[in-house]
Parts: sequence; C-alpha cells; structure tokens
Amino acid sequence: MSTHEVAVEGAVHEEHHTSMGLDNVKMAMWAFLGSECLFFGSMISTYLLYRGRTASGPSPHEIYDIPYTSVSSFVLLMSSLTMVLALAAFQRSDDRQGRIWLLATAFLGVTFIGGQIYEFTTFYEEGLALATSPFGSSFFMLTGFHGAHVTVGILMLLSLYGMSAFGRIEGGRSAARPVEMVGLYWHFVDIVWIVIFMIVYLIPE
Amino acid sequence: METCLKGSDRKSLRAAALGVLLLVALVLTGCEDRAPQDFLNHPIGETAKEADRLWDIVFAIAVVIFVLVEAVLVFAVVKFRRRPGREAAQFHGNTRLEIVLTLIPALLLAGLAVPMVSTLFAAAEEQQGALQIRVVGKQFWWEYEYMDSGVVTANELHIPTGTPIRLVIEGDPNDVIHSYWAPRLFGKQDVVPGRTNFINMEAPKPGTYWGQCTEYCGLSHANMRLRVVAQDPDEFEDWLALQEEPAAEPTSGAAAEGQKLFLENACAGCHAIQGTDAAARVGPDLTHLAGRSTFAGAMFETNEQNLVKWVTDAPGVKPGVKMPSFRGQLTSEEVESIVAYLLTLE
Amino acid sequence: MSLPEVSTHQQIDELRAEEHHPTPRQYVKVAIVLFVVTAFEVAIYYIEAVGGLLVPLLLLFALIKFVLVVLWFMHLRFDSRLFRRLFVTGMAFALIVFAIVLATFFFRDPGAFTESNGSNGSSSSE
Amino acid sequence: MATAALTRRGMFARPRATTGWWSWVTTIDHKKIGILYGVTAFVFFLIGGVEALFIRLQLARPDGQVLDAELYNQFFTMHGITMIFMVVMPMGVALMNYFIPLMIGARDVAFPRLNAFSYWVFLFGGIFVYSSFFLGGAPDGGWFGYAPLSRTLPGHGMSYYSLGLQILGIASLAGAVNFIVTILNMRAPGMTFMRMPVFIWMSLVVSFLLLFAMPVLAVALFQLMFDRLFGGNFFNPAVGGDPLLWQHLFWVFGHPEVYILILPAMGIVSEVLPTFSRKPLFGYAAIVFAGVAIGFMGWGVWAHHMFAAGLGPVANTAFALTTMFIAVPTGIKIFNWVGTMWGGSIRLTTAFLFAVGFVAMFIIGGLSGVTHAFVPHDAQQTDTYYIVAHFHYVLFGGAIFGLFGGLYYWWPKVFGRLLGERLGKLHFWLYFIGFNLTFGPMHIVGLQGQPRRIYTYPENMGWDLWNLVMTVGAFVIAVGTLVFIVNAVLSRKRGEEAVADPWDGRTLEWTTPSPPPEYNFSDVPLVTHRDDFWHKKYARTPEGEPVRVFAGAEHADDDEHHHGIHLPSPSYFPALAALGMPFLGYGTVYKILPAMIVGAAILLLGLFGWGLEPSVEE
Ligand code: HEA
Ligand code: HEA
Ligand code: HEC
Ligand code: CUA
Ligand SMILES: [Cu+2]
Repeated sequence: MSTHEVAVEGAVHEEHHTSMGLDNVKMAMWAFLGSECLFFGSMISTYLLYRGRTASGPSPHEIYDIPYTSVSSFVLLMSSLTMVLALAAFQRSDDRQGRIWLLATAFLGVTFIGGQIYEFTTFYEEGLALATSPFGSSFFMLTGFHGAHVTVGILMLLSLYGMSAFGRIEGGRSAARPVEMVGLYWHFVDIVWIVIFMIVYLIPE
Repeated sequence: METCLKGSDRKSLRAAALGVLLLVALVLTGCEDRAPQDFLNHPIGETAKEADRLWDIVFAIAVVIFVLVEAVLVFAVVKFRRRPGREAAQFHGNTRLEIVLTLIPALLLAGLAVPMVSTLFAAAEEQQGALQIRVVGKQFWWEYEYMDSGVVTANELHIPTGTPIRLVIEGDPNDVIHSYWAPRLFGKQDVVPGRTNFINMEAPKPGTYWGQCTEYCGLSHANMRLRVVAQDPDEFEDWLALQEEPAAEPTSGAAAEGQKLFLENACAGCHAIQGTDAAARVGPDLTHLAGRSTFAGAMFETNEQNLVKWVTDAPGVKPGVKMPSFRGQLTSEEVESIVAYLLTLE
Repeated sequence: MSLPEVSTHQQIDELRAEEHHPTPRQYVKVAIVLFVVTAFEVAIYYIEAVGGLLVPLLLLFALIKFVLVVLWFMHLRFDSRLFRRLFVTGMAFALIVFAIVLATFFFRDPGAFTESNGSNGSSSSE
Repeated sequence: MATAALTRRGMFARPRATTGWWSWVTTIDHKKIGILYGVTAFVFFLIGGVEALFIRLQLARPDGQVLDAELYNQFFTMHGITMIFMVVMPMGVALMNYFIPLMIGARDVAFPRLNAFSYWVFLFGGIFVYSSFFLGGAPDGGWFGYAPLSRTLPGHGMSYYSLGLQILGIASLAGAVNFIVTILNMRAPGMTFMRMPVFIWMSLVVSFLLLFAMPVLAVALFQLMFDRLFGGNFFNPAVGGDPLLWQHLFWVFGHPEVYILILPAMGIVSEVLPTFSRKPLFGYAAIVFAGVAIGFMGWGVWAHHMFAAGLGPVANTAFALTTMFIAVPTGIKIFNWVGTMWGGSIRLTTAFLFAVGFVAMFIIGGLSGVTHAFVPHDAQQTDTYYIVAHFHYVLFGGAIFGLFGGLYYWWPKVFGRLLGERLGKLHFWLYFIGFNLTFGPMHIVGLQGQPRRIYTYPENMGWDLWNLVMTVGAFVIAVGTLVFIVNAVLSRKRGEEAVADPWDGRTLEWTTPSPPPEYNFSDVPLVTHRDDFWHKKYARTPEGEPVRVFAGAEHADDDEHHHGIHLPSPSYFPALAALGMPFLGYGTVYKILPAMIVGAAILLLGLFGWGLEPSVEE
C-alpha cells in the first residue's frame, strides 16, 4: 500500500476533533512503519540465514564492491537531509524552496536506484542472480524490496511536487503536512538502508 | 459391557468426555481393539509409553478442569435465569477471587511442566549401543539403510525386540517433508529435506506395528504407509543375514524372461537389484521384494495380482506416484513374466 | 496504558503550539554527523587492526545513525510518545522474534545432533 | 442540486447515488462497508462449508469414491484458507467496521476511503483465489503451504495461493491501520481507554496483531512466489534452502493469526453476556488486560506447531512452556465471564445461547490446545484428527459461535428488524449438536491414529464408525445453516421491527436508531461512564438496584439538526484502485507482463484519483 493516499485521505480530518490530539495520518504512518519493521525484519533474517549458502555462484564478499556501495549509501543518507530541508521550507510556507528540495530528494533517490540497477547488472554478469543460490535469492529480495520502497518514495515525491506546483494540495495552502508524511516514509526507507548497508555489505561472513 | 471397563480402556471414556459424547463413546470405542494405529489404548514401545504416562496426568487434570468449569457455567446459566421480581446483583468484580483463579492455573501448569520437561529430555537422549538405522522419506515410500551392515530395504522396517534403536531420520534434499510415525511404538518425527532428526525407541515384544506418513506430502500422502516388524533378536539376525545376500538368480523360464525384461526396460533405470546390473536408487531396492509382506508404501499386499496391476499402471493405483505407467509399453505377458521374476526375490 | 488523553480543542492547540521543529542548521549538523559516522564505518571495514571489534563497532555505528535519523529527521524526539510506542513496538517485536528464529537455526541443540552427517542444517559455509 | 451534479474533479463526476447498485460500489460509509464484508464473508462460509461437506462425504466410509486425491487436496486446502482468511477474519472485520464507530461515538472510521479499499481488495482477492478452480486447479498444498512441497506442486494452484493470500493480506493490513487510528483517535469525548467496551479493546488488540503479523506472512509468500515463478531458491533444499524457514515465518504469523480469529469473538461475548445478564462485566480490567496479554504472549509460542520438526529439546521446552502459560490469561477471561453471569438475571436469547455456547466449547478446544503443549505426547497427536478437533473447537465452537452470537445481537441494529427467536434457537441447537457430533469424535479417531489430510483410509483401521458420525454431524450443521438463512430472509420480510434499544443494551450503539442514520450520531455523545448508555438509563437505589430514569430508546434521533454534518462523500477510486490487484495477480501467475502493467496502471490511476479528490464534496 502506498502512503500517498493515506497522506491525502486524512487531510480533511485535520481540523476535526481527535481524542488524542494527534494527527490521524501521522498516527497511521507510524503504525505502518511499525509494521514495516517486521516486513524488513523477515527479509533481513532470511538474508542472515542464507548469507553463506552458495552451493554455486559467488559468495557475498567475492562480489561486493564496498566503495561503490558506500557512495550510494551516502547519496541516500543525504537525501534524508534534503527531505527535511524541504519540510522545513514548506513549514515556513516557502513553497518554492520546498519544491526545489523535493526535487533534489527525488533526484538523489533516482541516483541511488540507478546505482542499484547498475550494481544488480554487474552482479548478474558475475554470476549472481535470484536463482543462483539461497544467498542470491535473499540478497536480491532484500535489496530489491528496499529499492521498490525507494521507487515508491520517488513517485510520491514527484506527485507532491506536482500537487504543490499546481496548487492541488488539499487542506490548506502549504503542503507541509503531506510532505511530513512522505518524509517519514522516506527517512524510514533510509534507516532500513543503514541497517542493510551494515548487515549485508560490511559485516563479514 | 463390564469387560470394556477395565485398564486402559477407561481412557476412551475420558476421551469421550472431551468429545462430549460420553456414553456412546464408551460402548463403541472402548471395546474396539481393531484400530492398529491406536496410541491411546495400546501404546507398546517404550517411547510411546513414556508419552502415554505424561498424557495420563495431563488428561486427568484437563478432565477435572473441564468438568468443574463447565459445571459452574451450566449451573450459573440455570440458576440465574430471569425470574420475576428478582433484579440482577450489580457488582463489578472480586479482586481476591480473580487473583486466586489466576494463580491456580498458573501453579498447576508450573507443576505439570516438570514431568513434561523431563520426559522431553529423556526422549532426546541417545542410548548407548543403539542399533542405528537411516530412514529416508520419499514421495511416497520409505527407504531404510542399516548403518552397520549397509543393508538397504524399503517400507517394512525390521527391528530386534528389546534392543535400543536409533532411527536417523534424513530428508532427501530433492524431496519434500514427510513424517515418520508408528503410533504404538513412538511419536512422529518430521523428515526434513536437508536435515537430520532422530527417534530413539525400543519395541518390547514382537509384532507388526502399523504406521504412516503424517506430514502432508502430496497426492499419495494418504498412501504413504509403513510397517515396523519387531522380531526376536535371533530371527532379526537371520533376516538381516538374508538381506545381505544378493538376489536369487531366477530358474524358471518366465522368471528368467522377466529378469531380462526388467533389465532391458526402464525398470533398471530406477530400481536396484543386488546381483544384477540394476543399481539405481530412484525407487525402492527390490532385491528382497518378495520377502516383504506389502509394497508401495505398505499400500498393497505383495501378491501376483497386485504386482501385475502395479507394474502395468502404478499411477493408476497410487495417485501421483513417481513410477510411470507401462500400459502400452509392456504387453500383459511381459508384465506377468516381470512379476514372476519379482516374486522370486525372496 | 498511560496514553495521553486529550479531548478539548484547547489542549490540541496547546500541543500544536508546542510542536517543535529543529532548524535547518540543526538538520545540517545531524547530516554531518551521519556522514562522519558512515565514513568511520567504511574505514574500519578496511582496517585490519580492528579485528574482532569490527562487528560490535559496526553495530554501534549503525545504531547511532539509525537513532539520529529517527529522532531528528523523523522528529520522534519532539513528537507524541504514542508514535514512539508504535514504532518501538514494531522494532522490538522484530528484533526479539527474529533473534529467536535465527537462534533455532544457529544453535540447534547439540544433543539432538550428535553424529549427524551430511546435514546442512545450519552455518553451512564453515 | 444541478450544480452539484456538474462538479467535476479528477476524472469522473463524483458519485451521487445513495441507493442501488452503484451506491454500494462507491460507498465509504463504514456501515455499508460492514454489511458488504458480512455478506461476502457469509457467502464464503457457505462455499467453505460445502467444501467441508464434500470432505466429510469422502471420508464417511473407508475407500471413499466421492473425490479423487487431487480434488480432495484442493478442497481441504481451500476449505482451510476460505474459513480462515475469507470467513472468520472478514466476518470479524464486518462487525468491527459496523460497530467500532458506533461504540466509540464516532461518525465514521478514520479513513473511510481506505476502508472501502480494504473491502474491495478483500473481495477481489477472494475471487482471485477461487478463480483458480476454473483455471486448472486450486491451491493444494494445505493452508499452511509447507515448503518445499508448496514450491514444487505442479500446476498454478500454489501460485494462486502465494499471490491470493498476499492480496488478502493487503486488505487486512490496511484495515488494521484504519482501526488502530480510529480507536485511538476517534473516540467521543470522555470515552477514555478504560471506558471502552471490551469489543473495542479486542478490536484494538486484533488490529495490532494484524499490523505486526501480516508483513511476516507477506515476506514468506513473496519468497514462495519467487521460488515458484522466478527460480528463487529460498526453500530449495538441494542447494541449501531450509524448509524450516518457511515454517518459522508462517507460524510467526500463524499463531498470532489464531488470536486474530478468536479475539473479536471474545469481545462479542464480553458484550453479549453482560447485556443479557443485566450486569456489568465482571472484572473488566482483568478481561482487558488478559486480552492484551494474550496478544503479547501469542508472539512467543509459534514453534509449538513445529514440535515434530526437530528443533531440539531446548527450543521445544521453551516453546512448550510459553504455550502452556497462555492458558492463564485465557482462564481469566473464562472465569470472569462466568462471574458476569453469576447473580445476574439472565435472558436466554439466541445471542446469549451462542455466547454461552462459545464459552462452553472454547474451554474444550482450549484444554486440548494445552494438551498439545506436552511435547512428547504432541509427537503422537500432531497431524492427527486430534489436532483437527482442537482447532475446530476453537474456530467453530469459538470463533463461529461467537460471531453468530454477535450477528443475533446486533442484527436488529443493522437491519432494523429482529431475527426470529424460535428459529434462532433451533439454529443454535442444530449447531450445538451438529458441531459436537462432527468434531467431538475427531478427538477419538485422532488418538486412534487417524492422520489429517488423508483423502482415503482402508477399512481395517477401526475409524469407520466415527467418521460416519462426523459426516452426519456436518450435515446437521448444514441444516442449521439453512435455518439461519431462512430466519434472515423471514426477518427481512416480516421480522419484528426493532426499536433503537431492543435488548436494554449498555453501550453507545444502542442510543442510535435502528438502523442508524448515515451520520450515526446527530450529536457527538459525551461519555461519562463505562457502559455509558446503561448509566444514562438507570440510576441506582441505595441498595444498589438499578432503576430506570428515562426510556432511553425513545430518545432516538429527531432528524432536525444534522444538516451541518459533513460526511465524506462516496468515491469510485477505492474500488478502482483495488481492481488493479487481480490484474497484478494474474499477470504474475502467468507471467504476462502487459497484464501486470495494466494492473499497476489501474492501481496508480485509482490512487491518484483518490489523492486528488477532496474527501468531502462541498
Ligand atoms: C481460534 C483459534 C485458536 C485458538 C484460540 C487456539 C488456542 C490454543 N492453541 Fe491452537 N491451533 C489452532 C487455532 C487456535 N488455537 C489451529 C488452527 C491450529 C492448527 C493449525 C494447523 O496445523 O493447521 C492449532 C494448533 C495448535 C497446536 C499445534 C498442534 C500440532 O500441530 O501439533 C498447539 C500446540 O501447542 C496449540 C495450542 C494452543 C493453546 C495452548 C491455545 C490456548 O490459547 C488455549 C487456552 C484456553 C484454555 C486453556 C481454556 C480455558 C482456560 C481455563 C478454563 C483455565 C484453566 C486451564 C488450565 C489450567 C489448563 N494449538
Ligand atoms: C473457522 C474455520 C473453520 C470452520 C468454520 C470449519 C468448518 C468445518 N470443517 Fe474445517 N478446517 C479448518 C477450518 C475450519 N473448518 C482448517 C483451518 C482446516 C485445515 C486445513 C488444512 O489442513 O490445510 C480444516 C480442516 C478440516 C478437516 C480435515 C481435512 C483433512 O485434514 O483432510 C475436516 C474434516 O472433516 C473439516 C471439516 C469441517 C466441517 C465439517 C466443518 C463444518 O462446520 C462446516 C459447516 C458449514 C456448512 C455445512 C455450510 C452450510 C452450507 C449449506 C447449508 C449449503 C447451502 C448452499 C447454498 C445456499 C448455495 N475441516
Ligand atoms: C521413473 C522411475 C521408475 C521406473 C522407470 C520404474 N519404477 Fe518401480 N518404483 C519407482 C518408485 C519411485 C517406486 C515407489 C513408489 C511408491 O511406493 O510410492 C517404485 C516402486 C516399485 C515397486 C514396489 C517396491 C516396494 O518395495 O514398495 C515395484 C515392485 C516396482 N516399482 C517395480 C518396477 C518395475 C517392474 C518397473 C519396470 C517395468 C519399474 N518399477 C519401473 C520408480 C520407478
Ligand atoms: Cu509422506 Cu505424507
Ligand atoms: Cu499456535
């Protein structure tokens, strides 16, 4: 489920009475992120279990290119910064600057995904595919689903950009609230990568 | 009637209480001794008996809780039916009672945990000098290998009585999960591809014990049965010695013809017969097939008629079986000679 | 459960007003720390001398980054306790449950395992 | 009016219909969605029940010839999946949908359109799974689809399983988020946590269980999907995949799942018993706490489904102990229900009978559950009919009885007419007797060694008689079901009209007219007590006896001042977005890229339309 619609869904309720004085959408988002912990937890455990199972094909540290991945990790990490800067801009109603940071975030996201696609192709050429070994399966599943999350995030960022540019943000002049929601999602995807980068790439077998 | 009410049969009565059908159950199952996989009334092997002793305690307590709680429940419903002129008492709880009713089950369970844990660890312990037999589950039959002598056989497990046995349950990495179980002797253990599990057991008295695969494994899961034949140690030794022999060379014309056909046709691509060129291990080792009272996962009695049906069209009589149908490939005369040969494999 | 109970609009407004947002400058500082820690992570990966400390250090560094992002970028530091609970519950379930799952694979009882041959049940790469 | 009809936002004119077919497709009213869920789940109940009847016919005699092995395996698998994912879960969701807002004094759930989306995804997911019957064979790997069998079974059945449950899971997850936010954040003023009805509490716990359990299943299903369709090796032992990984992931989901199935029923029983005993719930706090405790402990017991898999004595001991101690909080609930009836003034209505039937039968299922925790004996019981007996006692005797109790209890609120009590009681007794005839003997044959999931058994096993009895019992249940259907139809036609508060109820939903207006409450209620409505109706004499202060029910709505109430408007988009799911599903099963693209496009289109559409039409 994408979070975008959630973000917009709750917008009208903003001014409604809520029993905890909290924002519905934000609460939903945090609940959803709690759920995502188990989603990625399952895949990370699978990876940990299968890390060394390479009946055929390369083993993890035969193919990882740590400097390369470090750079793309860095790119993703910095996209979190641009994301909060976008939020800060929208919060002070500087929509123009907010949109620029949104674009910057999306751009960094795209860079990361591009890097991942390149990495996947190299691995594939070096003989590691989903079908190669349990290691291959668990590696591609984990990083692939992470990539899918980033992609969804990029879509949401671009939609936000469009909606803000065309004045289609509901519930007020500023896009701050939807941006905050997408931001939560985006940062979450980033912290997942922090964990993946450590567990998958850095920790030796 | 009265004869039904003694000893282990009484347990059926309690089982029926659980199933609410108290009396009927007593009459109808209490006397039923024609259930060869019954582990409730007639556990025989040491492992099965251990489990049964545990069950006796647990079940007795469960029945007591059941009777007490249900009685109070029914009593409350009957007693406090609406009657004119009586209003419901408006109370919200009773903390002391609630605490007591929390502690009782907790303590009870803590007490029950003790025999459970000790039985559990005892069952896992390996006995010294146990006879080790490898058990491999395949769709839909069992392969055994006596690890000392290297004897390979299928479906019918022979064991000596009064001897500790350790079954090394090994999963074939190219097969699926099965579960090995002969209820009167021991509880089940899964056969997990790529893993090894163990069953420790002992059969006190000779007999043929029934069992079957209990992990759903595909079309013929229901037909993946087995027998454990417990024999006096002497008899067992004789049996084992016979198994080490290669197959007898056929003498009669039909059987010799059958052997030729067997070796020429696909059969030898899947089956082994010691003493011939057939050495494949896809299907059961047939060296002493005729010495087994049943075949194909203890599904059929070993006789000519059944074997003919089998060799002609195995999937037709056992759904999903990995052996192909030979209808159209072998004439009925050819099948008959093959079967004649198979029947010489004592 | 001691969840905050707020029911009047006035209180809601108060909460809103309290909402605290870090400044962009603070965000940048956090990002610099993140960058430095990442650099350390990669560096120790290459430094032989770290030896057995590598894994604990990596865990520590990742934890620092994780916590920084969650507390600052995701505002959990300044936001309702309920949100923290929702997230931490998920994290805790995931950590505990999967630690146990993995333990059943990596520490199968030796008792059940003596003389097992040909098992690739666990840690097959050793 | 005319101008409103012309309002165009996004792609479509905003749906306007409030009656008729389209109104149901576009509705985002939690009550209508609740009804949709209920009706759909009931239809699936009939289907799953018919599958069960075939199973029973096949097993009635040894060497049965009704079904062949192939069909039998599909039937028991589909029976399990249907009953769990398409009957008990959505039936609970139906009641939760309808009654959470009403019981907490809200006008709708937090995210009405997300709610509609959940329903449509559920419906399409169910249809998707069932379509496999006509497309070469249904799933046949058992409801818990153990690998590696599930990855190697021929045909597309298990691919439908891996994608179908995925789709159903999305529906559940979206629903869970929605209910969590609704319960936490949409309560009427004064409705503090410790004033919430127990049904609300249990819904909250269930939603959290779903929230954390569904993603684990999702991962397992994705892995299975990769294995089956894209050459994955997650569960391929030949290259080092471990079949136990599937078991762990499945049961980490699976055991919380069984509490997902039972807790709504426990919530219902906790509403029904006090109402018909005219007493407050005994030990409210303890019941609530026990429910939360069950939810927590349910996460630490999953490997009791794997006692025979060879985890070793240490792990087995640990899981056996946690399993045993789940009996403690459950016991608290049982005792407090009895305490609730104690000293009461009990009306033996059908709803009450089902609730008491729940308690009585659940005890049996619970106790047999505890016997499974004794590992050495579970090695004997597991995968026999003794297990089948256990889970039908908790699932049918528990969940289904509880849910029917809820249906009889709340029916008048939903449909404005009462269900017939005479037929209702007939229904109950047919169920009670048929149920025990069907599942009681399973304990016995189980202990006599009859394994589950066998399509046939030879005649010399000593199981013949009991199997026949079970089959007869199943048909008694079927007759009971027909009685219910007749009752429902008669009630629609000429049932007694229901007042707002037909049972002298205790909670907020009874303050609204039957059926409630679209906006639920003309004035948002102000809650001052637990069992608030009861306290508004009754004062207490010095002796503590309740005396009626005003005729609560007559207080029904006056239709005057609800004009200012803005409700979210109907929308096409949730249903449209959900329609993408089956396309994605078929596309993946058959690896048809265009179908996948079409599915993704529909989904995106729906989501964008949804996002751009204001939720309230001004
Ligand atoms: C609604 C669903 C539901 C519920 C509520 C339960 C409740 C319980 N279940 Fe059950 N279970 C299933 C659904 C459910 N189960 C299903 C579907 C399966 C099979 C899956 C499959 O293989 O297909 C299964 C299988 C299953 C197994 C695996 C068996 C096997 O395959 O070998 C075990 C093992 O421990 C178990 C245990 C328990 C226990 C201890 C409880 C406890 O929660 C019960 C607690 C209740 C009581 C104990 C009764 C009331 C208490 C008192 C009156 C207090 C006093 C009591 C004592 C002191 C004991 N269950
Ligand atoms: C909530 C869950 C639930 C419910 C309610 C039921 C209900 C029933 N189940 Fe259940 N069952 C499961 C969950 C459930 N089951 C699960 C999870 C499994 C395990 C599957 C697996 O191993 O993978 C299982 C397995 C299972 C088996 C074991 C199969 C095997 O292992 O080989 C059997 C066998 O008897 C059985 C029987 C029944 C019967 C007779 C009913 C009856 O109570 C059904 C009653 C309903 C009806 C009879 C419907 C009435 C229909 C009509 C009146 C027709 C009207 C028609 C029209 C109007 C069109 N079930
Ligand atoms: C593709 C492999 C294959 C071929 C070819 C094959 N079999 Fe089999 N056979 C099997 C398998 C697998 C079984 C076990 C089936 C079961 O019980 O589920 C089996 C079982 C048997 C059994 C029963 C053994 C026992 O102890 O239960 C006999 C007898 C037999 N085959 C004879 C033959 C003959 C004769 C031929 C040739 C005409 C033949 N088989 C060809 C695979 C094969
Ligand atoms: Cu082998 Cu079931
Ligand atoms: Cu369980």
